[in-house]
Amino acid sequence: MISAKKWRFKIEERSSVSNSRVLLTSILAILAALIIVGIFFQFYGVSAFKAYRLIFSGSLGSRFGLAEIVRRAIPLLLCGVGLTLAFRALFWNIGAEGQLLIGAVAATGIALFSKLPPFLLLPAMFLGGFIGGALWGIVPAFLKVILGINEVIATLMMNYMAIYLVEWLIHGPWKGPSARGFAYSDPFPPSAMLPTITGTRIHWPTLIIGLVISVLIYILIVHTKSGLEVRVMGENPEAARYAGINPLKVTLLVMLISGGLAGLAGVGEIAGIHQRLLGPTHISMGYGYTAVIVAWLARRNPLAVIFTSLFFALLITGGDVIKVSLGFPSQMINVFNGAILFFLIGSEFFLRYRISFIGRR
Amino acid sequence: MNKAEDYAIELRRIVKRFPGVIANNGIDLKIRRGEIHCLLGENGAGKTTLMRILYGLYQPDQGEILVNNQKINISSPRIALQHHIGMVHQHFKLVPTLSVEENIILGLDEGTGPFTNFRKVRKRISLIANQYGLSLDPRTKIWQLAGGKQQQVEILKALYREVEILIMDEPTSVLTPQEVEKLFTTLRFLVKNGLTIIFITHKLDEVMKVSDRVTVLRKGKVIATIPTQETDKETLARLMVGREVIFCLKKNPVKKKEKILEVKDLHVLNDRGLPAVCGLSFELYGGEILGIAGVSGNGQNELAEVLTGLRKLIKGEIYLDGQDITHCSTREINKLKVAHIPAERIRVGIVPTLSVSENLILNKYFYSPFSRGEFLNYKAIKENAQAMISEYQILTPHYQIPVRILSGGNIQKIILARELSCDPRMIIAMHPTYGLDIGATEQVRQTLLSQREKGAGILLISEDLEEIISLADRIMVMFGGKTMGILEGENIDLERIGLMMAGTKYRGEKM
Amino acid sequence: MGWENWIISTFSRSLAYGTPLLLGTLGEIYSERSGVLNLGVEGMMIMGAYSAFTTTYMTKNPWFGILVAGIIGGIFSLIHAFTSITLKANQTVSGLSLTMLGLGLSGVLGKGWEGKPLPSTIPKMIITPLNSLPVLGPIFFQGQNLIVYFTLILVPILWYILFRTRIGITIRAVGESPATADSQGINVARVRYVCVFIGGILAGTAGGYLSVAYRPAWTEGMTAGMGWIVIALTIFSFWNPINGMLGAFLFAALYHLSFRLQSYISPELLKAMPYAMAIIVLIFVSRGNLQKRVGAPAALSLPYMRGED
Amino acid sequence: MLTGKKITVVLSILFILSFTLASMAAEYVPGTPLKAGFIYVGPVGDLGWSHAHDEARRICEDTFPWLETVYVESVPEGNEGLYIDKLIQEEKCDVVFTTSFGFMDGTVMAAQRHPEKILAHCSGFKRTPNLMTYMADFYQIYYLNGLMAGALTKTNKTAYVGAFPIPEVKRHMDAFTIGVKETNPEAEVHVRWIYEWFSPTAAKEAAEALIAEGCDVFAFTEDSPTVVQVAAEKGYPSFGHYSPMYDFSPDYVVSGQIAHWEAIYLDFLAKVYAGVYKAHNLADLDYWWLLKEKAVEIGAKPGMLINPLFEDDLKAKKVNDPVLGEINVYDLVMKRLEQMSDPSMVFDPFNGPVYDREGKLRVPEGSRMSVYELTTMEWAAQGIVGPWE
Repeated sequence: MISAKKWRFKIEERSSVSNSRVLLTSILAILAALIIVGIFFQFYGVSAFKAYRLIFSGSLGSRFGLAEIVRRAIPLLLCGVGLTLAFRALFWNIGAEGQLLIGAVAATGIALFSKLPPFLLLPAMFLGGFIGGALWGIVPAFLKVILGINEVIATLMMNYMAIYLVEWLIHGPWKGPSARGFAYSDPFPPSAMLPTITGTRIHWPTLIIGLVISVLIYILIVHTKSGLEVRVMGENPEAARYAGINPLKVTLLVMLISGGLAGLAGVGEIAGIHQRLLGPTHISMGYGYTAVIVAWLARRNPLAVIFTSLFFALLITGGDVIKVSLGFPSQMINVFNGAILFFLIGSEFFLRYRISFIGRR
Repeated sequence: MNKAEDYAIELRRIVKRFPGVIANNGIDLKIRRGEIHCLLGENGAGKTTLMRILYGLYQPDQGEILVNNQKINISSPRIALQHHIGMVHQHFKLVPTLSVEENIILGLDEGTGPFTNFRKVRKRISLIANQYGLSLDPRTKIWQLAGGKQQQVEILKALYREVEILIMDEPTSVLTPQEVEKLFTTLRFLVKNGLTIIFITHKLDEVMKVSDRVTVLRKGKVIATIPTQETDKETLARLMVGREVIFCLKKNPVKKKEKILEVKDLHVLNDRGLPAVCGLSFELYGGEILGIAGVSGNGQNELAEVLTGLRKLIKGEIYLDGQDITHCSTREINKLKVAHIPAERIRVGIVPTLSVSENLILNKYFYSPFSRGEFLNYKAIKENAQAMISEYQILTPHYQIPVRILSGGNIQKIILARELSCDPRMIIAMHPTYGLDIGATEQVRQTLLSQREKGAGILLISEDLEEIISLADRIMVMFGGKTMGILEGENIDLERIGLMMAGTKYRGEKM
Repeated sequence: MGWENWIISTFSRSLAYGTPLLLGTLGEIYSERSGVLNLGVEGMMIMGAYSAFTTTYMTKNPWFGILVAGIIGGIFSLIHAFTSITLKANQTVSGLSLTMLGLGLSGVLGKGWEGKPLPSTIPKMIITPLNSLPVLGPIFFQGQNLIVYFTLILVPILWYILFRTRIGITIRAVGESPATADSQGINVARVRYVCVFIGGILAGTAGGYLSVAYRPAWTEGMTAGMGWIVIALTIFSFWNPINGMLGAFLFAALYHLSFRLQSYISPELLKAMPYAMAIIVLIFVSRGNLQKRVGAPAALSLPYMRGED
Repeated sequence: MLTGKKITVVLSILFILSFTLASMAAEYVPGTPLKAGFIYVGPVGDLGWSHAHDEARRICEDTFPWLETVYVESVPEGNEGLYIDKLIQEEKCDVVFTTSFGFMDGTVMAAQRHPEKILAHCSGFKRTPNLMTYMADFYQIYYLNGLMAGALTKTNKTAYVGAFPIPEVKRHMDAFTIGVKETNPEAEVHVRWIYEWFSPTAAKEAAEALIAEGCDVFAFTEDSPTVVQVAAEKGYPSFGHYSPMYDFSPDYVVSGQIAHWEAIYLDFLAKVYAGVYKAHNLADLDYWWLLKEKAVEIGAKPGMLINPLFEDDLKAKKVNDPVLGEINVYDLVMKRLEQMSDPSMVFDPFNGPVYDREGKLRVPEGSRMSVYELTTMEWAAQGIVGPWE
């Protein structure tokens, strides 16, 4: 119990929070953010009404917009689902971006240099991408559990190491002869390309993997022994120790999956969209960071990630729409994300605490 | 003004409620200037809460505080310090990475703006230190100091702030006997120099040794305030415990059975890498309760942790039912039906946000029927929860409610239910009734006794001597990581235990 | 062209490029010393760069631009302070949002300012007769600007404040053990607000340096990840301004050398170095008493709530 | 059993069926109002590549009353397909220009998706019946800049800060070096790469590194005026890149390269409007436009071919040309400019014989490089010092 007397109101921790309150608060927070950004639109000389109408009609109202939302939601979904698991175990994985890139690198390596028969190529790429992302993810897991190193810093630093690894590969050893000197790898053979729904860039196998995995992760968290261990560790690490739960095992498992799923997202992007290795900012466009918000907004629920990843994909796509239709700068999407995030973390306070005004004692 | 009425502090009808508990229930207390006044009471009697109110850390729900006969409102420690009230907490309020001098001047305004004349500070520290026979290098970092030295820093800190009324919260709990002696000498120095000391303790010896007057608290109420010279330990013990119930516990004679636990020459280090248990050996039999008494910090925690696999030992052997478990993990020991009732039940015993039913299987979710293969069986988990809730009379609206909203007693019942429902061979119970109300305490004790009836070996670690005496069949006293001897049957008496807790070996046994 | 050329060019470039890194690092050290991890450095820096450029463009006074950059950086940091101190939100998420918001806002507001030449910039100074000193002259007294000197002077001052004054003791106590500080009557929230604010001012100033002194122009995203190097450097410095200076200038020197030695060393390797070094340093100090002596502030990124023990 | 292909087909049909928009896109009718879309890889404000294209777009819109344009900036590679679709389907564009090499594959695929629309890809080499390629190249200008740089260097070290070691930049470096060598056989061209198209910080430090090496004249390929500013701080002359950079340091910008993409855009759009180019006759259309087509211009800013401040220095330096005899550099530049601007292009920097820095003969006497050879150039000309990959 806390009382902040100066403010003349009382802040008490809530004992429990209902789901509907969470939903309501989140929606209110997003609305508040949209209003603030709307004022910003107005200030920028564009009617907020018009901008929002365009964002929603342009993305939801057309085949292309919808397809784009879905295809952007794929990496957000995969990364976000993995992050919910990591966050459940109180492991602040900010490294999905790097894990995604390493997944892409592994998939590229297999696509270009393995001599696998065509029908094995894509499965091998997914497997390799998962392993690559997982390896990149378990390094900070080891560092945290064994050496007590802050995982936020470690994963963040490893993102940059992944970025420069990709840069080095496309400028150096993997620079493709067919790229005419440009910094790209060679294009993948057709058997290493993911099929897409005609007329869109939705690489549906990755989408299906993402949807299935979000259900699987939900089951893992709620219905399995490992899931219980993850929750116990995340909610009370000391109790986990007393219950004989091995923190290394749980953290490694969590980061193996979280990193691996981000790696799968990388495979999807590289095999479904680009079909060759290219500059890191073109591969990912910050999906790994946006996925942090996606998982956060989903309140660490992997099923909710399906919706939150679609929501953010909608925002990104909507950002594209106003980029074309209103000539807005591309950085608008960051203003959106930042504002929404701030309102969400602000709203968290009102979920955790009950604030009641009191008079003078 | 009559000297007897020269009160430094006067507390009137102080009431403080915490969710589900009344910690202070209309307390009146008068502290004379220049005395050492002991606040005596068991854990949970409300001593610390009362002093935290006086030091401004808590606000009382009712009541008033007078300092030097003036009614004041102590809204924060800063205000308390302004009125020359200081407090040395049981857990030191020191910043480990800062040096002694930095800790001493932390938060202090000496009118020098942002700058500090360290030479002057050092000079003043050494002046004060010399005056009270303390010796400290002001530039040492706190983390390099032992517990007794850290306490000296705390006292210095208070003196540096020109405190006139010093509250000491269980100051001896972290000290060695030599350090305790030193502390008492220091306290006498302080009083001689005009300070007033309020000394919180639950140890009778200390009261007799150091105090001028003593106030006994029990369950948030003042039982009596007596000049120390006019009383004795037995009286105080009776006042403090005041427990009729306790001595009526029905206890069947021990049916000593097979040896369950054997500990040979155990050596364990504490968190700071210092020896905490040094060459401890003992045995525990089925159907008995072995009480482990001792001032806290004498290796009891480490012993419990080693026995449950939470801490690695450096030397020794541990056998459970003849099986070597010396290097087993927590999980492996758990599977050998060892129950563990941890001391800090909310911090380590439960997962507050998980449901009652999930908390009830934290030590057995990996068994059938609670899980099949990798999957949890929620039907079995629910049935288990319902059975436990009714068997242990856990008051909860629903088995899916997060545990955090339950009261302390019900949380302890959940832990008991979880730990004891597997027919344990051995139970390690640490302070199992600490902070519980009378009803819950009763239930916990009855439960332990019934486990004893069933033939489990119980290791009861408690600082509550009355509890140990009333429950245990044999009592081992730990001091400095070693055993001072084991008392049994007739030999058990409070005074003897007290002596052993202070480091005197029991002569009745060859040691 | 002998060894002097290498020393002079390396050191003088290291001063010029290391200054914004150092300013940011000094700020982040203060913020983290008080227990607040601010991952929004990149966002505060870019807001500083943007506001310094536009202010200078309109007022033709680069010093005013730098001042505004510091203020804007400070104001921006208060968003993070509010969410992480008052609302006790997760500092990681809040810091990331600050970076996103900064990049976004500056990118959107900065449209139309890109590609404009600045009418006046922070002048480079030649200090006679000191500039004729051998080696040292060309490094320190020729072609550097006032902000570089200001930053160099700031290092010992900030070190002194942190380790030798009451303010510093208070800050470190708040970052190590806020409960203790609180029990000594220190307003934990206020100390943290001030430290985060200092971090914001310095990060903003660093951004301003970039856009009106280092390379007088504004472009979207011009901080180009410098804020993240600052985060790495803060660890690398063991939260000590003096080490922060060494680290900032070391990395700046390496960055410059990466161009001079381009024929021999892969630039990606050198670019990845600050991040790899930060992790190595963390591994190095993670053991034993070293953690207490030079490790991260114990309460870093933990919101403080007054409670019961 | 469902195979992957079948699932693809089924999902695709379902997806398409779920929308009833059957906007059968019609081919452009010549003479009717025309809408053109532009897709840029970077922000338009960066003073470089994307900025130059956007300037050209504006000129087109001002020139043709029947033309409407729309653009998208900062499009990450791999997303061009989406934007092409958007521009065609929603903005109803008849012509779409994509302006980055990395957009090549996406543009080719989009061309196949929209066979009735006209697409144009800048700097690539893949064409289809409705996709043409175009490029306005600077190598001749760099050669002219090189002539002046050779004359102006006092240390015999000129500098070139390159973006990426790709054929386009290497070609420009080689041309620049050939120019430098022509007026100053002793001089070298020191090279540094920054591996970014746009990175003021990297450009600055690269330039500083070159200054430390003793270079005193600067050319570069990077989308900001950084190198110009750095050189000016030290009092060294430099050559602007892509946009007029005279204003950034009027005392030190000698000359530079200025792009006139509008030359290509105006020509192409006019011919589309006139019905010359349609969505089925572009397979062989490649605009490879140089000085003579006026797609590029030499100058410190438009109209200022050579900064007057440097005229005297250039006129003071004389060289002996086997054909032209003794001639001062100023006149030489003018002469070469005239030769290259001639419709028959009587002179080209890469006229044989050209040797690379290993001494290997790359262009034999009497021959000239083909467009293919130019666009795949990987060798370093004699006189280049520094890393090449």
